[in-house]
Amino acid sequence: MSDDSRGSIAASASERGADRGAESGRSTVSEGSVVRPYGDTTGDGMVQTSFTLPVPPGPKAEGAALQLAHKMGIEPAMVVHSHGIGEGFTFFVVYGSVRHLVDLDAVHVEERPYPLLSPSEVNAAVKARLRRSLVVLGACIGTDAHTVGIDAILNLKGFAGEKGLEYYRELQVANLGAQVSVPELVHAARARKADAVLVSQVVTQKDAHLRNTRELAGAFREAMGESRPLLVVGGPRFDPAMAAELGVDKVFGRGTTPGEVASYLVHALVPEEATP
Amino acid sequence: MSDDSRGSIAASASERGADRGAESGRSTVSEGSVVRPYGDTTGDGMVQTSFTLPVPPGPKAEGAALQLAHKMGIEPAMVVHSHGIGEGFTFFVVYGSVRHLVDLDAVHVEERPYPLLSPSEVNAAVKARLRRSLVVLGACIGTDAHTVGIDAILNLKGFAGEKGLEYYRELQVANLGAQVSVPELVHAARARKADAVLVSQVVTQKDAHLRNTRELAGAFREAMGESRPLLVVGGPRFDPAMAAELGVDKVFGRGTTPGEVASYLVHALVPEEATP
Amino acid sequence: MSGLELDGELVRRARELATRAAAPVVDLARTHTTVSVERATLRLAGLTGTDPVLGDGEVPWVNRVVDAVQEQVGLAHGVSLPVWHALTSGTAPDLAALAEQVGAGTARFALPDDPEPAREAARAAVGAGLARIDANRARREDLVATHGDPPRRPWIYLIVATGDIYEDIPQAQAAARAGADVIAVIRSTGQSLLDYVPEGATRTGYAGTYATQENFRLMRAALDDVSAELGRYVRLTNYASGLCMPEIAVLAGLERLDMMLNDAMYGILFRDINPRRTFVDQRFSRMVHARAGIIINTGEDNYLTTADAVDEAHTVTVSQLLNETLAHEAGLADWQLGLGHAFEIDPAVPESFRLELAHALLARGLFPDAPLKWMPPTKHMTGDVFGGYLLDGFFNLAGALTGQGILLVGMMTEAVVTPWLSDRDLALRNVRYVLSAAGNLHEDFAPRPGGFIDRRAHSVLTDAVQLLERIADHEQGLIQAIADGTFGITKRSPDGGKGRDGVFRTAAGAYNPALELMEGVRV
Amino acid sequence: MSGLELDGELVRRARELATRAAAPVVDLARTHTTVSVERATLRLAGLTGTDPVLGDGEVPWVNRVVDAVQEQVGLAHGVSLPVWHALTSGTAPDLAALAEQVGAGTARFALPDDPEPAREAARAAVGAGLARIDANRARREDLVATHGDPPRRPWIYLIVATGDIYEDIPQAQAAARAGADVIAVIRSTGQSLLDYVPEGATRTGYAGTYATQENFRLMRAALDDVSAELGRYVRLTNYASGLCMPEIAVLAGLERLDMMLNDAMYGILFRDINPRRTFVDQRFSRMVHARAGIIINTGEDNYLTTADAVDEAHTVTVSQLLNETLAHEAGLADWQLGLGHAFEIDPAVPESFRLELAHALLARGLFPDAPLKWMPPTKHMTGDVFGGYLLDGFFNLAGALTGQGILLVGMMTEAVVTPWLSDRDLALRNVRYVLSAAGNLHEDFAPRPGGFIDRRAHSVLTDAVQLLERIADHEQGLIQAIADGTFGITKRSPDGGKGRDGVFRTAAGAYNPALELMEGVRV
Ligand code: B12
Ligand code: B12
Ligand SMILES: Cc1ncc(COP(=O)(O)O)c(C=O)c1O
Ligand SMILES: Cc1ncc(COP(=O)(O)O)c(C=O)c1O
Repeated sequence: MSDDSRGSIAASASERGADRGAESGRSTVSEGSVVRPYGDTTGDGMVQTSFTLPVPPGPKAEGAALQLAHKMGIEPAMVVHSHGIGEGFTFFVVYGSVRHLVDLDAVHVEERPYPLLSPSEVNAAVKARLRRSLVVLGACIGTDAHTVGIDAILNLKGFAGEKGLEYYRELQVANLGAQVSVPELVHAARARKADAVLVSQVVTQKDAHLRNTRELAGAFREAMGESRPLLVVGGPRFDPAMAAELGVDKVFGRGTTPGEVASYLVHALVPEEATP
Repeated sequence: MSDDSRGSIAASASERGADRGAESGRSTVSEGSVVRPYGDTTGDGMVQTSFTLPVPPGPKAEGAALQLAHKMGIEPAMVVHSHGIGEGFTFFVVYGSVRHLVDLDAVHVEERPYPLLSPSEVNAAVKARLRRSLVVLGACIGTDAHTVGIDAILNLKGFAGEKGLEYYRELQVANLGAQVSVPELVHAARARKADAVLVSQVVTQKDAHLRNTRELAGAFREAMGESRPLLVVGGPRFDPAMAAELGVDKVFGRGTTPGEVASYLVHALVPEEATP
Repeated sequence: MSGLELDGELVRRARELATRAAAPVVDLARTHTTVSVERATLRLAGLTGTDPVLGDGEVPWVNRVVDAVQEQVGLAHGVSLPVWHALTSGTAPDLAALAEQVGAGTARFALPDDPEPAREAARAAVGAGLARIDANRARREDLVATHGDPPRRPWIYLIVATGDIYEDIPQAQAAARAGADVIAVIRSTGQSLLDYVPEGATRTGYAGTYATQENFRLMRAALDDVSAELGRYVRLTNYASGLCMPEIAVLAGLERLDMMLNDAMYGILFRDINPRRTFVDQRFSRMVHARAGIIINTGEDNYLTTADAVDEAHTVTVSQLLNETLAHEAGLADWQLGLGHAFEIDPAVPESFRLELAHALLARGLFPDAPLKWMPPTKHMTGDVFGGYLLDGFFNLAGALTGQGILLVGMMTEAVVTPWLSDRDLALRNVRYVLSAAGNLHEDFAPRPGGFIDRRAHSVLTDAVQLLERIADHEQGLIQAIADGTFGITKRSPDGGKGRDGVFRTAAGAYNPALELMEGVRV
Repeated sequence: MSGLELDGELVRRARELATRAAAPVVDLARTHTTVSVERATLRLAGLTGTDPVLGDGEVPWVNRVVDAVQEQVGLAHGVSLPVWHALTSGTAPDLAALAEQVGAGTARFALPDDPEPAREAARAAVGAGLARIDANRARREDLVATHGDPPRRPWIYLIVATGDIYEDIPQAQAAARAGADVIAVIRSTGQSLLDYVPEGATRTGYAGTYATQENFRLMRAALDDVSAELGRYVRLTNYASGLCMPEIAVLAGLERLDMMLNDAMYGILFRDINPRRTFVDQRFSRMVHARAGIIINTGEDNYLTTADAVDEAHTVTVSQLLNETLAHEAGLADWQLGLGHAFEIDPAVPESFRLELAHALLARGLFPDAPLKWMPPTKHMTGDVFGGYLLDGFFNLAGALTGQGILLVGMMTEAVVTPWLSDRDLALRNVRYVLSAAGNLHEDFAPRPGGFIDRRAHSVLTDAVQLLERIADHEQGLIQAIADGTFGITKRSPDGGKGRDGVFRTAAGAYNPALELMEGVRV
């Protein structure tokens, strides 16, 4: 039941835009960069989907489910299961083949533009090239009380076998815990002369994490302008491609490891050349 | 684990056509005939989907999965799980909100254009208005050996608490069983002067059921032209709306009951007025 | 199921140690009051509504009055003497009017020289509130008698969490029709840190719906309707823990809620609320629950989301014993103790299912008369909803095999979203299948004495006793243990956390009519 | 698991009745031959390939030769005497050349006056084929010794069914890497009704891939590679049942398949193949499997797809006993008997899971040394893939609790499509979780003597014995029972069904070198 996937993705602007409509034809073999979903035969395009519609069960509901499936590009679509939930709702399971082609060339993976460093390499880099320890501040903002994520990054214990940032000799880490208000955080960052502020957001209902992150970015811009610390946010439901949109320097998604974060900090905050 | 849904649906021609692309805006409440999928709030448009792409796991694969999700109209889409299968394949679970609106008015439910009759009503109708018993022939054609479905319709035992057609006094039923070739079936229909031929198709891989049904229709047309018996096919993966396309008179889908079939036979074969 | 043979001596010792470890907490609670305890007292006396002029009109009158008293005379004697002194000395016809004066800034509070008249009046006013709570308890008993209890144990407990009471209601009713015996309305993420209770019907919560008296009323009424429809009394649950534990407990009693999440430590550990504040508040709130005939649910399950379920299994046992002794002290009976534990072992751990059975049987054996609250997997749920659905099925099976009392239904989307309507429905189908197909498997389930399960249960109990010894030996007992990060590997100092300035040591002559009436002795 | 105490007397009686009920079948098989038996004999002698001119070149030489012999001299004496008489009398240098003559229509067949030379030559030729089968068996034993067997029981058995051998291969390898111990390649829907075995690598099957010698070879080679990679010998399964049972058995032996679906009745009941044809064919094919050290899988599970799993449970037991006695008669050892049964009770039936346990334990108790084949739910799987995934999890648990030998992995899409790559992967994750988390739960599983499970098992066994009595009392025994629709509520008359004109009563002096060599006695 483990979730193997890692790393940061960016779907290209074009895909993020509106559906380009149906691709004509069916590529029976997935040559080179164009592929289709795989059921049991190359190119069959098979997918599974489930959803609930606010309509009572019956032929009309099934027709509505088929309509939605077709709009999603599933053609032909089979409603293989449906059952009513309470009055007025019907749950569906639909199988079928999607018309869409997946163009791998259009997928712009933000290749990590910095090397993965070991703790000792991180320490060495900071010591040699920054000539002082790096001040890192961590917190969960708003009413989010989920600290396990930020703790996994900061605490000695760490995550996925990697020690957390507190383990790094040259990093001066303070973990403010959960439910820290943005003003408190700005104040603390100023007081401690933080080089980087790490913020975790786990609750995403009604896009709380996006709103809170924008608020964070705004507050720091206002309070400190150019001299603001590096802003890093993370959480399981963030799309790492959204950093710019959100006004922060970097976004980490699910499965992030402390090493990735430390390496990024060095890349972003430690000059290439030793500071004279 | 039971599957409550029944009856026959037809998605209107327009939906069967290509995706009309993204509907603009998001109807926060589903007023009247336009609805959206329901997660936990009216209008949230939430759906779940899963599929496999023929690419090794990693950021690129996740980007590809997002691209497909967007093409399906899921926006924003979250890749909430992924894991590699063997080399070269990755399985994904994606959650998100679909842009599409479902227009219930565009769903044309083929309302059953005939009344549901009880066995005694069926018998009475046949006796009174046809003045002879109705000859029904059943079989599974091709290499399909799934007889449980046709048996459920024909055998005394029946299905879902309803007795099968053999129970109807005025119906003369012969069940030829499975793996009957189309020529054999045509020959038997001629020999027995069948009024209706009922055919079951359960195996659908590579659309075998559609191909076999077309072959069936073609053979009867050729052999008997206008005088061919009523052609009725059924099976769990048939879309009841496809009768015309397939060249048969009627298609029954999953969950069909014997009573529905008997009632249809009366409607289609027994004159409104008693034959003089 | 044939339970385990626990070492009776070890069990006796464990309880004795727990009582010693909790003593400093009881002592603290008996000698202090809090703003929330005092506000709760005014609520019992019938003061409702908010000050329309202040802020956006969200500040309740009870807050305004208590703050005013605190400013003018302090809270060392509680609010009751100054408030009812003002009323008996005729400055205002009634509480509402007095509150208006507070709003207008004209109210003046003082301690009476002769406390008797104020005491009497206060006792009468608060008594009316308690009478309503008693009536609700009786009403519940009637309804259970009419509609009946769930047909079997465990009771099926389901959560709704849309943030909008008007979405919650149909979802709760659908869940009840689909088989839920208990509905819990989760609160908006921030509420437990609010130092006041919001008012009215609300539609804007995050990942949960605000706990307000009106929301309580609306949901209870909706569930009374389905109860009648289904011929089965459907219970309603909400959350007490937080800065307003005592007040929410009162509102729950006034609106006939049936269960409340109420843990002596949750707010401290998971909400960083000041320990003293929580200890004082939890005692008052539990006395109200005891009176209201409400079943409490404790929160040990939460520890296993931050700590490892195998390594820290014994901390759950220790916490259950502490919650038990504190609950008894507050007057709760065993049948009211929904002690928490959870199916949170990493499914990749070999024998994980049998380890869960061992832990669940241990709790069952230690608390034979408590309706244990059995929590589903959450930490190790992932976006693989298929694997999650399977894991929830095995959680349900463990519940049936080990005779749990309240089964909190797990959701396949645990790692993804707050539950969808369909998640809840699928989850109930899961429970129904497991209970109907294998619900009686416990008849064939016989962990061998000295076998894997028996040995594991015994070693967890032994670890628990050793930990309790260390805690009891410290003169600050539990308070120190929390500072040391014993539970959920979270450290909380007695002087830290939110709401600490709302705690007051009570002076000689302090008076709280609610405590008096509930304890039957004068405090 | 602590098994059940079965009534030893009842068990003895059941076996004795089964042997009596099967006697008429054995008798029939010993006194008849079939076109497929004769073709299989020629295949053992090394005749391969197809006639390029006939049809699209799909007709194998073995069919051409057997048909020619039948035309010219009939098959009452088998093909071997006429064929090797032709060879020994020098009309053709070898079998292949003789086949060419048949193709050209120039071959002339006759029965020799002195059969000895022909017999000798035939014996030598067929002996070479059997030698290759023996070598394969030895090779398998070596490979198992090198790579090792699966680490535990049950063995995990997985199906591939794309229709295209080149899609099957990567899927089979992926499945093996993901934990499958046994790979079964399902056949194209129509194959079992073909009265010949297709040739070459094929890519065009429906809902399955054609069973051909070349497909066997390709897949076995691919699995040998993964076996080496994984350090675990991965077994390969295919299907014998059908009109070509004997030939496919021979090809399986020649290409070192490890298991074969081979049921004495499946073809009759579910493919409407003539009973006599099947009974003769199954005996020959099973003798070949016995020689090849192949484990057979019987098909009782199929009955429960047409008949109710509770009402007809005893027919499964009866069929298992009949398959056992017929298998023993053909020379198969207990370790080669993968007797079939299945988890097919409607999940809506109360106690369904415990009923399954009772049935599974009965089979386990009756056949302690057989590697029972445990089939997953299919009939009651629906499009609700979540519910299906859960049900498969409980099926896996039942397999572990009752010590099944071969666990056929269930697919959540059973009611939807032939398995997808991802279905298979998710299914294996399901199995891995259940076996790792609860695989040893059988230690704590102790159905009470006289309890629900024990009583159910006993009543099924009693019903089985009563049914066997009725069957054994009829002089046609099993043959009559099938005509009466005893199994899978499907009636099949001895004179009906496909391939009946391929059956021949053997005359005095009939000769089949394969039977002679395999039985060690002259037939
Ligand atoms: C543990 C947990 C809790 C614990 C939290 C204890 C604690 N001190 O953290 C408790 C029991 C207290 C809790 C309470 C609640 N929870 Co909670 N909880 C979870 C749970 C089970 C696991 C989360 C977790 O610990 N994951 C493990 C960590 C290691 O993973 P992670 O957070 O993703 O972090 C990794 C990456 O995201 C990244 N990362 C994360 N943050 C950061 C920050 C930086 C700077 C960087 C670089 C990287 C990074 O790195 C980490 C390591 O890889 C999830 C369900 C689930 N299985 O995900 C629900 C879940 C998160 N909770 C949820 C909810 C709603 C709540 C409540 C609000 C419910 C309620 N109303 O009562 C309450 C209140 C809490 C609050 N106000 O926030 C929802 C959120 C729904 C949503 N998407 O909006 C979830 C998803 C459950 C659900 N389906 O409802 N919860
Ligand atoms: C039972 C069964 C078998 C039995 C069949 C026994 C028999 N005599 O029928 C056995 C074990 C023999 C079998 C074998 C195979 N099966 Co099968 N089998 C099933 C199973 C489990 C149940 C089907 C069933 O009985 N449903 C119950 C009946 C009542 O429902 P129904 O058929 O839908 O019929 C209803 C309606 O559709 C309608 N209806 C159906 N026909 C008609 C006809 C008319 C005229 C009308 C009006 C209505 C009507 O009315 C019925 C009542 O409501 C399904 C999986 C599943 N759970 O669906 C697989 C399944 C159908 N089998 C499958 C396959 C591939 C096979 C094999 C080919 C596998 C193999 N290669 O070995 C073999 C070979 C059989 C063959 N050549 O066809 C696949 C088909 C995949 C696909 N969609 O193409 C399925 C879906 C399993 C799977 N996922 O792989 N199978
Ligand atoms: C005992 C207890 N109280 C309260 C809560 C919820 O608290 P909050 O509303 O602060 O999220 C929980 C959540 O799991 C709990 O276990
Ligand atoms: C014993 C046995 N033989 C053969 C088969 C498959 O036969 P066919 O290839 O005719 O579908 C099965 C299928 O379940 C079986 O159980």
